[in-house]
Parts: sequence; structure tokens; C-alpha cells
Amino acid sequence: MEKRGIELDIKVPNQTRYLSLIGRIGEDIAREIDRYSGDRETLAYQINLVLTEAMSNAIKYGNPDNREETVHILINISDNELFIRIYDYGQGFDINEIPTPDFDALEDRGRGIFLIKALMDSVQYRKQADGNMLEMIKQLH
Amino acid sequence: MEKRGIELDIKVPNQTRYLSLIGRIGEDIAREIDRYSGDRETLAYQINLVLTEAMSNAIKYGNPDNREETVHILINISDNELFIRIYDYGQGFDINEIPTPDFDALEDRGRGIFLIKALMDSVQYRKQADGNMLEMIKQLH
Amino acid sequence: MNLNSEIITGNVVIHVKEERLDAHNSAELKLEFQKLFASGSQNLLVDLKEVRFIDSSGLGALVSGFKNATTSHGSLRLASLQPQVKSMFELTRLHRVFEIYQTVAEALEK
Amino acid sequence: MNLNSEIITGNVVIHVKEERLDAHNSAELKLEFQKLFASGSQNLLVDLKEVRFIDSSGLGALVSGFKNATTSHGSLRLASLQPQVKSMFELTRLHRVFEIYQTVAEALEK
Ligand SMILES: Nc1ncnc2c1ncn2[C@@H]1O[C@H](COP(=O)(O)OP(=O)(O)O)[C@@H](O)[C@H]1O
Ligand SMILES: Nc1ncnc2c1ncn2[C@@H]1O[C@H](COP(=O)(O)OP(=O)(O)O)[C@@H](O)[C@H]1O
Repeated sequence: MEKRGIELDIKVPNQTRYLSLIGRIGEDIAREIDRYSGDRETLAYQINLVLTEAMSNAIKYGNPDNREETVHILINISDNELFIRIYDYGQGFDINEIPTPDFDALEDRGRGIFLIKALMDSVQYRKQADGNMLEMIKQLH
Repeated sequence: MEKRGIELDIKVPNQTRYLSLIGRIGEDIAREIDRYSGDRETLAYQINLVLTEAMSNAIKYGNPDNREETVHILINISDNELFIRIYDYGQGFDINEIPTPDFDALEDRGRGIFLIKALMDSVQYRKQADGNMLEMIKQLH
Repeated sequence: MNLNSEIITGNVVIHVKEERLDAHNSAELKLEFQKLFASGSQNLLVDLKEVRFIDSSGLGALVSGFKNATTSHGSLRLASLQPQVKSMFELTRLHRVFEIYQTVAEALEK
Repeated sequence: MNLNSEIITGNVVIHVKEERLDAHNSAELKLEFQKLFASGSQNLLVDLKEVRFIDSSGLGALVSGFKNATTSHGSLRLASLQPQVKSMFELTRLHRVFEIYQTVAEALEK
């Protein structure tokens, strides 16, 4: 952990009813960031959103045999960066293969990863020793 | 961790400006507890308060030589209990020796531990291998 | 999912009484649209005034309803989007798909 | 600490413009009371309408001001406590110490 940073390590049941709790915690943190020069409420919405999207996917795709009953989320703020890491235990996917949605085809789904990529400065999805991790980084200037 | 529980492990700089963040996270969690039959807003205030009081004390008394730059807080909800643990690295104290405040003597201070004891079902303060831990438990019925 | 519906001048106005439209409740909204069109409703107007937050699955539920509307030769329009919610429509270009009105009253005038 | 003060019929009315009165800002409030009494103010009325949360150090700052008032043969009264804030006064028996009014207007009538 970075000096004088904020670090949250969160485990919640893998149920969609906890999306709002995680989103709200993300908003609280965003509102507390003192180094941010942009609009605080916009940042709060964005953090709420990327947490919600990432956790939804971890619930949907990340737990095929119900092996894990929790979703594990790490939020870390150091001087200039906000890190969010979400772990899952599914078969994983190649995030670079996910295309930008076809804006003319009216699909019900397929906008989550697009939104995450649009709002964060760096997004990676990696295999881990045990499962996978989605890492999202936002620069705070 | 209990099955299907919520667990938060939080580290924030040991500065009073982060009291509101921690308090608000406590409120968010209290509002999410589905098994609670009492008034949710009262519970939210109480969790906000005990977190604020305990973290204030950890900042004030828990870090004499500025050895640690962070306050470490654990929040854990299992089926019927809310656990809060706050760690400090000071010389510690005997929580059972802290008297109920003299309600007629108008003191500026000395109401924090009293409030914590009044609002939680179990409060303990213990020496650890490294430092001390205040543990507060509330039954959720 | 908390919804209030009323019929005003041929429109079914659906007031969404949720702060969040997300993966927790959007499937229910989607189903609601399906039921309404299946039971003969033609013109839906969704009042999002109280919705402070929408995610991709909330957008997806509205898109699904929009497609139901097209199939039923009806319409699904939106009113009273909060600024942050509006910006999600813009980011996903869905503001070009939906007819979006400042208020329910304005939508009903059209 | 965000405060607005105004003088109404011999009272210095202090509107606390903070959602929280806690260990982060209570020392400043305490100092404010000291300064006011030191500079000759006599009767303070603290409007807590916007204060949603108070902790033991916030209570302590008010107690400190109350003692300054007594020493200065003045007063420090409170108005517009939110229910949860009020309950903190009750829990610590401080509601027996302070004169507490429903509203600033009501306090000024006395
Ligand atoms: N954690 C994950 N594990 C496996 N696959 C995933 C994960 N997250 C996303 N995906 C894949 O990426 C696709 C796009 O995700 P997203 O943009 O969130 O849209 P949606 O979930 O609505 O399909 C998903 O359909 C899924 O195939
Ligand atoms: N974490 C701690 N480490 C050491 N002493 C503590 C700690 N928390 C509380 N105390 C002791 O208990 C006393 C009562 O605490 P409290 O009721 O919070 O009132 P206050 O901090 O206003 O004096 C403090 O004055 C202090 O001596």
C-alpha cells in the first residue's frame, strides 16, 4: 500500500442486491479524494458505475460452479491513482477481444466492458494463480 | 469469514478528515442489513458514531511516535452479528476502568467510550502481538 | 422493483420509483415492458425522475422495451433524465435511439 | 468549519453549515465560541439545523462553549436539532444542561 493511501478490501456475497452497497462505497470514496480537480459528482458516478459493471460480471460469469460465495473487491487510492481490482473464478475471457458495441444494432446487452473502458484510464483482465482479476485504473488529477 | 457475510478491511491515513468517510461507509452497511428489525436509520447513525469515536481514539491515543500512518479497521457482518475491530499501536488502556461520565460535571471530553458501550452489545479492548484492538459487537435482530 | 403506472391521454406513464436501475432490478423492468405490450399497451412513457443511477443492464432493459414497442407498432419514450443518467445515454449513443423529454408533461404534449 | 453568524435582537445566531460535528472540526467550533465571548458577545444561539451527525467531541465543543457562557455571565442556547442529534444529547444527559428550542425563531421569542 502506498503511503497515506486509502485501501479497502471488500468481500460481499455474490448477489446483485449488494451492487448498490459497493457502488455507494465507491461514491463515498470518490467524494473524499482531495486531489481531484474534475467534477466530484461525475467521478462518484463513474466509480459507482465501473464497480457495478465489474461486480455484475463477476457474479454472472465469474462463479460457474458456485465455488465461491463471495465477490472480492480491492479499492486502493494512492497519490494520483485510483485502483480497483475485482476477482472472479470463472473461465475468464480476453478483454481485448470485446468489440466496441455496434451503436446501430439495438442489443440488450454488451455495454458493460465498453463503459468501463470509456471511463477508466487503464483496464486489464488477467489470469491469476487462482481465478482471474479485472484491474481498472483511473488517474486523479 | 462467515458464509454469505460482508467483510470490509479498511486502511486510511490516521487523519481526522477521514472520519466522515469511515462513518459513511458504516452507514451504507447498516442500511444494507436485511435481517435488522429495528429502525435502519438509527442503526446507521449508531454505526457511524461508534466508528467515528473508535477511529478518533485510535488517531489520538493509538499512534504515539507516528509509527503507523494508517488506521486499520475491520467490519464484518455475519448472520446475526456486526463486528467492528479497530487496531491501534499506542500504550493501550483498560477499558473497564473508564468510568461512566459524571453527568453533573460539565466536562468537554470523556463521552466516547461511554457512547460506544451504550450503543454496542459487547465492547472489548485487548493487547495484541503488535498493538491493541478495540472490538465492538452488535447483535442484529 | 417499485413502479407506479397511470394512463394519461393514451400513454401508459411508468414512474420508476427506484434510485438505481441496475443488474439487480433491470430484469424486472424488462419483464414489465413485455407484459404491458403483450396485454395490448401501445405507447409507453418511462419517467426516470427518481433514477439517480443506471448501469448497462438498466440501459439494456430500456432497449429491450424499445424493441418490444417497435414490434408492437407502439412506442417507448423517456422523460425526466437526471444529468448523470443522461450522460450514460450519450456515452452509449442511445440518446439517438430514444425520444427523450425534459418532463412527462412535455412528452404528453407531443 | 463553515459557519454563518448574524446578530438578531441581541443574540449572536451561529448557523453551523456542516453535516457533521466531529473530531475533525469541533476544535474549531470551540475556538469560535471562545473568541465570541472574549470579544464581548453575551448570548449565543447555535442553529444545528444542518447538522446530521454529532460525536462526543462535537458535544464537547458545545459544553465548552456553555462553560464560557457561564463564566461570561452570558448564555449558549441550541436550536433545530435533528432527531438523531437530539438523541445524543439525551444519551449523555446533556439535554438537561442546554436550553434546546425547536427553531431559531422560537428561541428568539424567549
Ligand atoms: N468476468 C468475466 N468472466 C468471463 N467473461 C466475461 C467477464 N466479464 C465480461 N465477460 C464477457 O465479456 C462480454 C461483454 O461483457 P459486458 O460488456 O459486461 O456485457 P454483457 O455482460 O452485458 O454481455 C460478456 O458477454 C462476457 O462474455
Ligand atoms: N485507543 C486508546 N488507546 C489508549 N487510551 C485510550 C484509547 N481510547 C480511549 N482511551 C482512554 O480512554 C479515555 C476515555 O476515552 P473517551 O471516552 O473516548 O474520551 P476522550 O477521548 O474524549 O477523553 C481517554 O481519555 C483515554 O485515556
